[in-house]
This record gives sequence, C-alpha cells and structure tokens, in this order.
Amino acid sequence: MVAAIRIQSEPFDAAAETAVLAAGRGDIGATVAFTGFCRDEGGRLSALELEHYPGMAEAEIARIAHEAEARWPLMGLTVIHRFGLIRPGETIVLVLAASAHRRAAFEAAEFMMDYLKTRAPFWKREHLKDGTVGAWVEAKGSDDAATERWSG
Amino acid sequence: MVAAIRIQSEPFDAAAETAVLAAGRGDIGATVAFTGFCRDEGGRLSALELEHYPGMAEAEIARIAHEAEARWPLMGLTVIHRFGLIRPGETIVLVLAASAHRRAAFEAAEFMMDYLKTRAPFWKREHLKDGTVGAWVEAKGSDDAATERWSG
Amino acid sequence: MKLVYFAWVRERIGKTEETVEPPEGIATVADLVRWLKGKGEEYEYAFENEAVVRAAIDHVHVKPEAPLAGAREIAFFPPMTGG
Amino acid sequence: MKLVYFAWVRERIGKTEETVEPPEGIATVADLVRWLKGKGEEYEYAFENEAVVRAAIDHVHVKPEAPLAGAREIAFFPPMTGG
Repeated sequence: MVAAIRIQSEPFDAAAETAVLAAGRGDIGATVAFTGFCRDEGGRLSALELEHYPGMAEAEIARIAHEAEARWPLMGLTVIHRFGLIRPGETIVLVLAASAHRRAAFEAAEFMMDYLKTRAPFWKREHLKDGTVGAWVEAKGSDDAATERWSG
Repeated sequence: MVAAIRIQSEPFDAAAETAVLAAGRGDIGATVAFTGFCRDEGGRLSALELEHYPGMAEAEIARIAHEAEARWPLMGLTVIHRFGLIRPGETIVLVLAASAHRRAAFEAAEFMMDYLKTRAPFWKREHLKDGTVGAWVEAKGSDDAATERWSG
Repeated sequence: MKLVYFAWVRERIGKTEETVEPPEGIATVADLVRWLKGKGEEYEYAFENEAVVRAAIDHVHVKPEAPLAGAREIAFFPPMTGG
Repeated sequence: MKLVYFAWVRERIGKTEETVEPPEGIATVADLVRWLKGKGEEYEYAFENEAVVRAAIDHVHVKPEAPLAGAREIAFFPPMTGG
C-alpha cells in the first residue's frame, strides 16, 4: 500500500477521495475519514493562516504514514493538509484510512492525526475579525500527551 | 443536539451528510465519518442480505445516540444503516460525529459502531457466488469485547 | 400478546409473527420460552439453546427474567450482526 | 550551510533563510544556536528560550545534540500546530 499525501492550498473533496480509495475493491470493510475544520473561536476569528515547511511537510507525513502502515493492516491511507488562509467552516486536514475491519481504520486515523498535530511542520496564526493579525497558535500539551500514548 | 437516524435500503451520500452537519457552523472543529462496506470475503460472496426489526432498529440506535451525547460534547451525530441486499463494495452503515475537538469525534464514532454491532437489531446472511443462500453471519465475541470496554 | 421472530429464529419457527394467549402463570420471558417449547418441534428447535436467543419487549432489549405484564409485542432473535 | 526559519522564529530573526559559515568547533545544533545568538539581538530574541525552538536537518526532526556534519539545510521553528 502506498499512502497518498498531498499538501495544497485548495479545498479537498473527502467523498471523491474515499471513492478513489474504495473503487473496485471487495476487501475493504471499513473506512474512517477524519476532517479537521477551521473554527471561528466564538466569532473572534476571520481566518487561520497556515504556514508550512515545503518538502519537510510531505516527508514527515510520509514517515508517519509508514509507521501507521507498519502497525495496522491498512488497505488505503490518504492525507491531505491545506496551507494558506482558511476561513471558519472551511476544512484544514483530511485523514482517510481503509482496512478490512473497523478497529484498524479508527486507530490508524487517530494515530495519524495525533502525530500530524505534533510532528508535521505546520504553524497556525490567527487573523481576527477586527482586521488585525493575531498571535501564533500555541502548541498544546494535550497534543503531546495524545501522541505519547501510542509509544510503549 | 438531535441525532439524525435513518434506516433505509438505498445507498447514502456520506459527503452530503457531512455537508448538512457542518453547514454554516463555526464551532465544529472535527468530524469523523465511519463507513462500513460489504466485503466479498475472498470472492466467495455475491451479496449480504440485511434483515432488521423495523421500529426497534430506530429506537435502539436512538438510545445508543443519547448515550453518546451524554458522554461527549457532540455538535452533530448522523447514523444511517441500510437493509436489504447489499453487494460487495457497497456501503452498509455510516456513523458521522462532529465536535469542537478531534478526540470526542473519534471516540463517539467508535462507541456508536461498537454498540451498533452488538445492540442494533440487524442480522446478516450471506448470498454466495454459486447462487445459494449461505449461513447467517455469527456474532463475534470480539464485538462484545469491544462494546464492553466502554463500560466501567 | 404478539410475538415476532427474526433471522434464524424466524426460519426455524417458520413464521414472521403470531398472536398467542399463554395460560396464567406464564409471567416472565423465560416462562414464555418454556411454554413455547412445549408447543411443537419448531419451537423446540428455535430455542434449543435458550442462552443464545435474545428477546425484546416493545422494542427494548430484555433479560429472560423480565416480566411480561403490559407487554404488547415480544420479539425473539439471534445475537445481532449489523454494523 | 543553509538555514531556514518558520513562523515566529522567522519573524523574530526577520528573514526566511540565509547562508552562514560558522567557524570551526561548531559541531552540533546546540553549538550553532549558541553561535547564532552571538550574532545579534534578533537571534538572541528568537532563541531566548532555546528549549522551545525545534530544529530539523535536511527535513528530519533532530535534537540539539545532533551533529551538523554533512547537513545541507538546517531549519528552526516553533512547536508544530498543524492538523
């Protein structure tokens, strides 16, 4: 299985990605599609700006995907991460995992997300409704803790 | 939040369901869409026949959904379960959970699936490639174990 | 009292549903199963392993010791295999 | 050796990338950070809390004790907040 990894500024079509993954296959029993959205933070935000490290973003996500493939019997894995200016309600990230059984698909998708949050070189900055550019979003200890639970 | 629950013979459109759930909302940060597919079991199967208990199927899934809503801060929950003759590669079930953060969406979707498997009144029977109607699918102990881990 | 059957319980009994009037003293689901098993081979066969067959009263899962009082519809079926 | 900076590390240093030639004896990422901090206030500010800034050599995350030998591109950035 080769993971499909794309870093792009354009929106993605989760349904089309799922269709591509499952097309003509009788062995897939379960897909889990995680979609991350830009929240408006109680109406405060006009957008999130996502900066990334081109080249390393693809390489690091590929390393995480290889780790997932080694842990679970996956039949498909698609990761799309957007960059640039993203408005509230728009999508930021898609992780799509396919397997014969549900547990592997759920766990692989959650593993991918936990590692993406803490290891993929992306940084978010808030753009506020009042027109100012706000602060860089701070990394959360809870995300490190979520990643930690996969080791050991 | 009111869960959307549908029992139907027709296929569903997971992307359209996600769009309905997320439309015009700035508070949703994560959706997890689980899709269950009919496998061909190594080419042996021509279809799965799904029998259900009308009335109780809706009621039982609503009870499971209420339990999920009590456990996680959900902003949307959609469950669609098909019945009738379903061919390999076709979808059987969709569980779609939305929340502000990813962990709640992942856990609620997995919880719903574990309980659907063991408590929702549906029964599968195999139709084989050779034209015969095969056996009723036997319940798996691993599904009971998966449900068990949510209690306590 | 209306009884409904599903999957292989339905196939073994040979009907989808029926209305029965059990005698006095049949107070629980377990009592009802015992009484049905006395009605014929098909019921004997369907309930040959009583621990496997599940029951619901008015669309709610119940245990064998559940009382029948007030029940409108009682369902018998194998362990569920949906999802 | 090419250095690239991201997010607030980039903003504090005031450039996206630069090529530097550290003197002999600068053997690890930690050595490089110490040397950069001596180059000016903007580096002092960017690395004021060294434990927070992350590094990568040729697109792979590394620890401060990682050797620089053979490195083509060294990146410095804050903890990641993607996903």
